[in-house]
Amino acid sequence: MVLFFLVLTIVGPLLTDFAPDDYVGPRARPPSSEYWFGTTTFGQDVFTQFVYGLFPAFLIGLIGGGLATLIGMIIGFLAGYRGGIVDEFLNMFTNIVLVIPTFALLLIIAAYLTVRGFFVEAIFIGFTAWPWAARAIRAQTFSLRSRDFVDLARISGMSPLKIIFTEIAPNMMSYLVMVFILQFGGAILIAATLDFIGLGPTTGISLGLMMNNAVLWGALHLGMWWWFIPPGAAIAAIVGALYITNVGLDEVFNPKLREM
Amino acid sequence: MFKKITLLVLLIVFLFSGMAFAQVYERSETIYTTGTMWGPPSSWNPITPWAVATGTRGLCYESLFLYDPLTDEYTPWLAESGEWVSSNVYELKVRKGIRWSDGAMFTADDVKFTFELGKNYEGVFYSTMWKWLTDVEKVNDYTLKFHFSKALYQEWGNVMYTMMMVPNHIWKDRTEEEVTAGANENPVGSGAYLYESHGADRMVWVRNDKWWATDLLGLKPAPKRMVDLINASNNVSLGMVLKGELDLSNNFLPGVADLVNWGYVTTFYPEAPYMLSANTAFLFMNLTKKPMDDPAFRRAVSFAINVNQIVNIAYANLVEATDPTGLLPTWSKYIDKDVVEKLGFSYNPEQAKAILADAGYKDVDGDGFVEAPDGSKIELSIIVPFGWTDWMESIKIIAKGCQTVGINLKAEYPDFGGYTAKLYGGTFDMGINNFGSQVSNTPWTFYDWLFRTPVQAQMNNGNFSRYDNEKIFDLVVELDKTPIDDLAGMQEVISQIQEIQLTDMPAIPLWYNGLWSQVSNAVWTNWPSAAEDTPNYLPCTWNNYWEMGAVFMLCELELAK
Amino acid sequence: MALQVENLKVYYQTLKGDVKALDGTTFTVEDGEIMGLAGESGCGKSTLNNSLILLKPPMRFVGGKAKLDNEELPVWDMQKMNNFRFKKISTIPQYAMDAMNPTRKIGKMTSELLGSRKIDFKSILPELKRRLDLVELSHDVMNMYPIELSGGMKQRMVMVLSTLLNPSLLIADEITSALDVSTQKAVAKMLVEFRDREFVKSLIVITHDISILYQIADGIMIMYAGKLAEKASTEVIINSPRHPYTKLLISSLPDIGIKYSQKKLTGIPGKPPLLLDPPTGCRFRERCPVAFEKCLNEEPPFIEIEKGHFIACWKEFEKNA
Amino acid sequence: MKRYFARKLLIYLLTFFFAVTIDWLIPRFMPGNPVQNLLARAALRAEAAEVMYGYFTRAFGLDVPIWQQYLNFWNALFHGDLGISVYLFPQPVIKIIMRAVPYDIFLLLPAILLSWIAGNKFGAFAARTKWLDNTVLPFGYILTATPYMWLGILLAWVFGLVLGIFPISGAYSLAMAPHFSWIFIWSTLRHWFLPFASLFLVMFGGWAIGMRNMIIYELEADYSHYLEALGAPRKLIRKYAFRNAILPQITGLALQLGVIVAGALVTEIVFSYPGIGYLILAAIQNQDYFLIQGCFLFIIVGVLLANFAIDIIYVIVDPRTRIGMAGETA
Repeated sequence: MVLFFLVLTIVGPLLTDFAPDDYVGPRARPPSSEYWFGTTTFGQDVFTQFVYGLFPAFLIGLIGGGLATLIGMIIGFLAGYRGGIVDEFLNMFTNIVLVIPTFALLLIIAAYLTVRGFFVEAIFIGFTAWPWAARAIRAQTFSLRSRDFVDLARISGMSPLKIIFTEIAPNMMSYLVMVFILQFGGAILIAATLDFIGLGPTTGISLGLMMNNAVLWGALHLGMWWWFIPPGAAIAAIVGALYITNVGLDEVFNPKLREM
Repeated sequence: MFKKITLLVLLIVFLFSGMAFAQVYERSETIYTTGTMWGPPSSWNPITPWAVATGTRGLCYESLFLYDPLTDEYTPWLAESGEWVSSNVYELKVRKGIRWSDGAMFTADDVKFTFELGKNYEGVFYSTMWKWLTDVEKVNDYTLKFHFSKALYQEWGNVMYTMMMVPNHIWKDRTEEEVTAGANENPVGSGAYLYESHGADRMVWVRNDKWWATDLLGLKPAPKRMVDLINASNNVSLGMVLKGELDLSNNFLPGVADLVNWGYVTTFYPEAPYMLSANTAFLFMNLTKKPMDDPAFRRAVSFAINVNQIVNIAYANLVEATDPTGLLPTWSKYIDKDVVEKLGFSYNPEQAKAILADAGYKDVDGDGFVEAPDGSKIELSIIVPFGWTDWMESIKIIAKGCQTVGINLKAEYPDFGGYTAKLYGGTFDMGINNFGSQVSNTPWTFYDWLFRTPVQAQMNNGNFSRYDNEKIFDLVVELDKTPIDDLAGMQEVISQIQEIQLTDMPAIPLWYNGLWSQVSNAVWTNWPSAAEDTPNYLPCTWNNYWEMGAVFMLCELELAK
Repeated sequence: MALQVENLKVYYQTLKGDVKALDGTTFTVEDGEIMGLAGESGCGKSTLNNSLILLKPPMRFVGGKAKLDNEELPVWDMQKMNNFRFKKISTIPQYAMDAMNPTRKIGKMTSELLGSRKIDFKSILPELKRRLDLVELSHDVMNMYPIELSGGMKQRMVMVLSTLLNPSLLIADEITSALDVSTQKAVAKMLVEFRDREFVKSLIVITHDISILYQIADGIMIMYAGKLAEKASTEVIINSPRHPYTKLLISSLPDIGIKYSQKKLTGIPGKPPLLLDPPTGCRFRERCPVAFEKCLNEEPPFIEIEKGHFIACWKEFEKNA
Repeated sequence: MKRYFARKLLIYLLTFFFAVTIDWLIPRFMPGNPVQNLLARAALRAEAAEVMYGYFTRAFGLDVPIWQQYLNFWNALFHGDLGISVYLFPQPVIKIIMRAVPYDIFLLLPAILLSWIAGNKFGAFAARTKWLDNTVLPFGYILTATPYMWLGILLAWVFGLVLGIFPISGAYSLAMAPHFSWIFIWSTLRHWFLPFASLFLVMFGGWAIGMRNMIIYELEADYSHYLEALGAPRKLIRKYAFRNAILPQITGLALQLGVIVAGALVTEIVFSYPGIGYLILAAIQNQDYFLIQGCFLFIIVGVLLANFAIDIIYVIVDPRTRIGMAGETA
């Protein structure tokens, strides 16, 4: 599923000979062989916008999700491995960020930039979405910390950092991957929401923006379903697919979940 | 959890069910309007005109005169008559027999008081009037004399119908705070409607059956109630229009042309442009920056813009391209055809290129975009507020147009705040704006906004181009000093202004924003329209439009059979 | 005869294939007998335990039978087994420490458990209290949460619980491994005590710590790679083992008599074979000092070479022959 | 136990402090100037605009040095004064918010609680019930993966426009003023339903899945095995598993609140439902410092309180924390 969309993202632009906001055809046309997803009230090709809009989704998922996971790892590892006062502090910090309704925060931050790009958006999301990862990874590290191979490393005078990255990290790769996937999906959702309420990027096209436009231009009332259905569906599909992939991995990694 | 709540509510309902239907509006007695309020009703204080709920000015509080732009006529309203008894003394007769909604009589004292609020409190928006108004003299209960240090006839004419009279006997005890920043709940006015209630998304007025105009002028608004809704979003109003739940919608609705054709709504004109024109959208260029400081460059831009495409695509023909002077149709008599003939412009890429070339702009580094004569690169951006979708579409087209003639112009959409900051602070390159070009009794308001002086760090409203030209400023003041009935005098000054304007082109008029007005005939009919057999007013609920005739519209509405 | 197991085969289903964790085991446990079961971890000890009491996926019943008091145990049928579990056959799991629901008061849990088995809690309460005294637990534990008990206490609690209905067979799986020496002793003693008081008719004590067995077990079974290697009375196993594996095990223990350390079965070079597809012939041969060609192709049967002494080793068979 | 709460409290206080500071800080760095925006809408004669600009800058206390604005802010805060709205001039922020809050409660409380309860029940039911697991699970994942607003739009489109069963904007009919009568309640409920439904559905999916996984973990926990070994019936074991699986779900609820608020926000926007979410967007678009601060502050406090409540509940239902030997505190 994800792959399908990924491919679509890459080859999509080739499938269409329009630019996302060109006025290519008649206005408000339902899907047809010529305009696969129909056209907007301005006569822009929805399919074109759609395929172009996919890219930012992945970009943000990658950067935002990646960043979140990274921060989460650093904090999680440190807290989990060092324990004690460091843990106390980091944990408290995490909880604070966790409790603050980051989205509301995101709104304000987003509003702060007058001209926004996808990259910036991704960064913001990354910086607000990490606590989940941090908590999860911390817990994992905790359980690993006391394993004998870690003790062994410690005794053999390995530096904490080295231990973390040579002993602990590899032993929870599977877990990290899953965390990343979750963050990836999460980032896409947040981005879509931001875009939708008009606090997303002020340039370029994204799935969220498409929905935003669709609603702004009364696609609902004019019954132009082809304008607002594809973007949302795509997001749901992508993120849903990611989650399910995750379950897959999960079942592989801890047999307990596996159905016999 | 939720069940409990309902049960509780239901219980209370039972207790109160006595007053059940009292609060339900009879559709046939109610007019639903929208398009004015951008937020929940929050103020009924006519002294803070920008914040007031729809109808506060015009339906609740009233002005001395009404002015109808379509006929260019003043109608005595709270005033009975007014005339310049000398070059700088204006005598005003107050109409007898007018009562405030609390029963008190309306007299010269109220007028004097209202004017002097501006004298006493800086925070009153018309306080600056006292720079040229020296004294308001009460001759008797129904006569006043206004003495001027400098008689600005045009501006005075404007004041006559934009300034709302407030009751002296209620306001005189109020603090400056209350006057300049009070919400003035439960307003006591003289107008056709009384405050009934308001909610997060609406303002509800109920007809004042003791309205003075009913006895004195035989006017009676048809709808018993007026429910004005906030602009939740175009999309919501659109939905309501389609369902016939909205009688008059004064916001920009996408695809109105279709709605008209499908017979959901009617507009002032049955076909394009459908709407009357309300104001002029200008392309302001920041003259403090290169290369916008070069008249030739600006002129080139004016030829590079395909306004018709904007009209067709961004607006689906809901608007009209402007006259090169930018003057609204209602002011067409002030347009100097010869000047336009000589200096006018129209979409013509070739000519734009030519002008650029002649002025020494050529593409040196071969990136397809021209460099300035001094060889420096040109990279410009044009801004409109994010979310102002029609404008966003427009500047995309403008940017394209400029690029095709070799000007590297990008469209950008900052938030409203960023937009105003850039525009007012003079950090923008190009931008669209129309805040001050509203239809009024005189082109003076238009030019005063366009060529606002002096140019300073913050241009809070007007002359965003920062166009610094004493000559034109003087002409604007001269225009202001010309009596409103001296048409020739006005034309004379105005054509001089136009000559300079079109030569220097500090801002480029693009299109007339429509007086967005979609009406449904489902419940109410006899709406104003271009048709012969219908009334001919501005069908609009916006602030200041009631005084421009919209109040008559309410009186002439008829129930659909 | 309490328990008879005949050629019991139980495999683990994995993505790679069947793991032959219990590959044809045959033995008996007499009434009143405490049978020890020893072997390296992963040799199938716990599998044996599970297959007798809780055989469920990924475990798969392949063949053989098990009789308890001459009544066949339907080990392959989760439901039918319920009639036996707790009442006739019971267990003290490896994880006795967290065997109790952390969010239920012990007493409540017990009563709910009994209730679910259609047994009247009230009537059994006095007996329960008596047994608590026996294991030196105050009666208050009944309205405490497991988390409030120490490891040892929990262990004892579970012992009481598991044996509450006087099962014919109790399987104690690695119950001592998590405890310190002194507690180990105590627990071990209690097991014996339970047997003596006939709370349980007979016991199988699974451990990798032979020293414990020496204290309490009547007989010992040595298991290797899913098969029994040797079975005899404790004396014999300790003093005159015959299977080379057993020998190595025992020799890796300190001399009897001195204080037993928790010496684990580690002294032997090499690793047991993977049970995914075990080698033909004797499964011990790679590590066996005395292995010879016969061990390579033919699997040694588990034969009684003396009264009550079973082994599976060609070498020894030859000696006898 | 004491320590547990002391720690919680500390966290909450810190959070509050940080949040408030950020809250105060960020609008100050926003582009544009609220007074300017206020007047931009006024379309005043330019000359007047000049004067008014100075006047209102003073009136909103934006002329004093930044640090002083900060102190004033805290000071005012403790007097329950959140300043005056620019966008809804001249209404006090607190008043505006108070008008919006009931709608949020009315919308969120049922949505959260019902979806949580239903989701958990269902998830527990689906767990280890093969056919359900295979059909419902993917569906649930799709649901959680659905952007709130999209579901909202869909519902609005299908039920509001295509079927025309439910109104899709506002909180109650435009044909009536708030009052107690059957028709009014009815209209309120009908306006309430779609926003509620879209929130409910998305959350439901999440809870169901969470519960399903939790249960499966619990069913594999040692105590479950022990009970099985003692022949306890499936019913009892599941009962225990459910009870234990609920606990993490409760914490989950606390952690989710932030996200839920976000969801409510966009949902309110889709249905132009006059709650805080709707307000905060308007406030941002109108650069209304004071209103933004107010709304944000309110959300913070709301979420904090909710968290605290949940903590208390948690302690009540989970003996482990109650006995104060809680390893980690959520």
